Amino acid sequence: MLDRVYEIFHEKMKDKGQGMGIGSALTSEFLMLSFLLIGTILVLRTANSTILGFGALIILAGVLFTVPTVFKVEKENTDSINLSSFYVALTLALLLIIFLGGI
Amino acid sequence: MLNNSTLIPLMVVLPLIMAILVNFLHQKDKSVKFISIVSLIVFVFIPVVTLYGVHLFSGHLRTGSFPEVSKILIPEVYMGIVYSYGAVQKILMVVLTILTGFSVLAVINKKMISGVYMAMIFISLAASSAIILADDIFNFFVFTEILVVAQAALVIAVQEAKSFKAAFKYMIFGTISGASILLGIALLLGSYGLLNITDLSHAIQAGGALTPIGLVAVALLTLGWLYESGLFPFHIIKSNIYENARPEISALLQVQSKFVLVAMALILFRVFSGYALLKSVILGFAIFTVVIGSVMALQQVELRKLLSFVAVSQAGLVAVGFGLGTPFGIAAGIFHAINDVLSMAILFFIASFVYDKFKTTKLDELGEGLQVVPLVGFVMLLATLAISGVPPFNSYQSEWRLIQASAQAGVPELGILVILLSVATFVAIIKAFYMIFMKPGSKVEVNKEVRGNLTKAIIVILILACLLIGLFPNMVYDPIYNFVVSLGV
Amino acid sequence: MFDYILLFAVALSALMAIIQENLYKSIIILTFESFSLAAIFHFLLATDVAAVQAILGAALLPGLFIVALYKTTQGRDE
Amino acid sequence: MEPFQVGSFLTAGVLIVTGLWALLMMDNILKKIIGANLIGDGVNLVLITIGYRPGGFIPEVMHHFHATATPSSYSHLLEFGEFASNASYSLPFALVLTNIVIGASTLSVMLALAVVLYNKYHTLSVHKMFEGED
Repeated sequence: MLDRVYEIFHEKMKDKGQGMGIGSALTSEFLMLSFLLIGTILVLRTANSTILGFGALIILAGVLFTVPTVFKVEKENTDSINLSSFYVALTLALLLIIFLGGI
Repeated sequence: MLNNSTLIPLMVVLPLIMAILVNFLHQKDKSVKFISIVSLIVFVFIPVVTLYGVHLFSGHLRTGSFPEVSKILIPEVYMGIVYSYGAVQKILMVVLTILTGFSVLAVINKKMISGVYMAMIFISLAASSAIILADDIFNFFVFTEILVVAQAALVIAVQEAKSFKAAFKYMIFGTISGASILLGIALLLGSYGLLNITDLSHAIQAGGALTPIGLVAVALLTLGWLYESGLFPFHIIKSNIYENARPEISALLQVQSKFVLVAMALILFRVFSGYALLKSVILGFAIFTVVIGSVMALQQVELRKLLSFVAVSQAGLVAVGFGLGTPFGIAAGIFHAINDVLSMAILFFIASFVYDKFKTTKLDELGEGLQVVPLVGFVMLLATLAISGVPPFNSYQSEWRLIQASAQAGVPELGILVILLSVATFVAIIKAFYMIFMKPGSKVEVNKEVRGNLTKAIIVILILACLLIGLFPNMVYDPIYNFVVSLGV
Repeated sequence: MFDYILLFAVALSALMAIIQENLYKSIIILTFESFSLAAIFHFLLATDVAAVQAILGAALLPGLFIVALYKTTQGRDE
Repeated sequence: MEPFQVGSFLTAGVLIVTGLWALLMMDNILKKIIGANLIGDGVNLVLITIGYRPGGFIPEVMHHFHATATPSSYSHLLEFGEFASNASYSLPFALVLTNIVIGASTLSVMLALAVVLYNKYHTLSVHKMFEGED
């Protein structure tokens, strides 16, 4: 799969088209994957509760199956207000659960 | 009359008075221009002259408590609102006023002087300086609300459909975050009866572990902080604000957002200092913002959107410093805020120059800029090095300290992520540099009469400031470190 | 007993204001809600806040909303 | 905690949750603004209910406190203790007054934005406005 990465990205980024865009998209893909790997290692190493550990592993496995994650990230971060409201509501609930639950 | 203690509130009161004055003189551009230049000089002058100190608005020193009336745990209580002016506040105020001066000069130079526009800039300056100085949590809340309205007004002034949408989203979520901050304050007021931050931190430390009410207050205040600093769920809204405002104004907005991030994080750490979960939650959101911001920045094809995502991800890096929790980490975070604000301001001023010179910021259409404006191209190259942490410049000093602080705090993985982030930032902006200045075949005609001497002067001054801090970091870093250690966070 | 009725009135009219389809009706319910909130402040021994809330709830709020509604769809969505 | 205080805390909770739900989920711009207004009312109610003292009286500083109250010495305020322990807590009043004013100003700016957005998009539905991106 690794040798065809450039073609995958080129075919995915037909609309943007220029060579520079694909280079930067590859960098962002590399950054995203390294963040996921390092974040999971960090959480596994420091989290004292097993819930966080398994949660991190599940997230890592889930994301790795959709490897060119960058285009999904870009689709998730559009300007629409409904998407932002969903994430704000999610964060409010997450914060209250973390602080009150004391994970 | 003008002893040191009255100079401190002057930093907030004077911009407000100037805003009201300039607002009245809306039609008379000549006098608006004169007044704003004079008041700028005064604004930059006051923080430099003021010595460290505390200003008590109620005029009384700490008073004895009333045992039978109040069951407050700590012996002494501040009466009324208190403004404290320490080392960090001084540096933040000096950088804030200088950058406000630059953006106001840029606005005046563009013949866009309207009294109301200048009034909004002065109100946002007054609000952000009050947020930096306030030692009273409700006074802090009031000025965050004023800042939200003033920043939204600055974005609305662009009169485009996209800017109206961005301002509307910004205010809608501003209501949520303002309500959650006020609810957090109400819960703290209910359980401790105090609004002063120093007393509140003593009371909470004296009161032992946080009650569930205190935990809800922490969660709500953290949500408010995420909004004010443009971290994870609110990063899109904040980058829309940077993108849709005029580039020289978004240079000012990103300064205010990062300094509000620092001020509120300091408040959170002083009030809930003994609370480890807060640090890891802040670290989690900060790292997520850093990565999402730079991943999005790498995808953009428009210069202003690219720069706004870089600004958001650099704000996340400042929050990473706070997330580490150790004094070394917090000092490195604040130091990075100052460095990053300077280098981002250069890039935004360059974006405003490109927008005026070539009438577009779409990277595909731009090109061959180096023949037209070699100086701006050269300074943008230096700014790209500055922002992605290349040695002679200032961000290197703070990112190197961030990496060391994360290693000392026991999370060396963060150091790797900080390095990866600086590489990604470099790729994003060097791509923009290539497409504006070096790429052959530009499909855009050059606007001849735009000379931009003022913008060129501003960006040269700022890049020299970055170089100066880069070569002598300790003149800025040591006072910050001593202040953070003295906070006992 | 009257104050508990006020509490239910505020909670109910808040829900009604949101659920109501016709915008004009929801604004009127909103005015009623913020006015009865001012009455609750009176029962909570906060008379000066009750006065300010009453003025805002009765005068400013409906005024602004009606003007905004008039300027937009007059209640119909094109 | 007196039952009335608990009741008003619950009402404030209903107000905040309804406002939050309207703000996040409703598709009409004016409904979102109504939600924002409700959240502000709910938080004000929480603030006032915190300061409520059952059976107390309105904290209106009587004349004789004023005549002798000089900031320098605090001894004469001790009979003030009897007043302070019975009147309801007056600090939240200042907070709520400021918050009402902030809510009103934010409300008016958002309504102006809604009108301007309507003139550009001829619809009040947020979905049509924000989904029709470039």
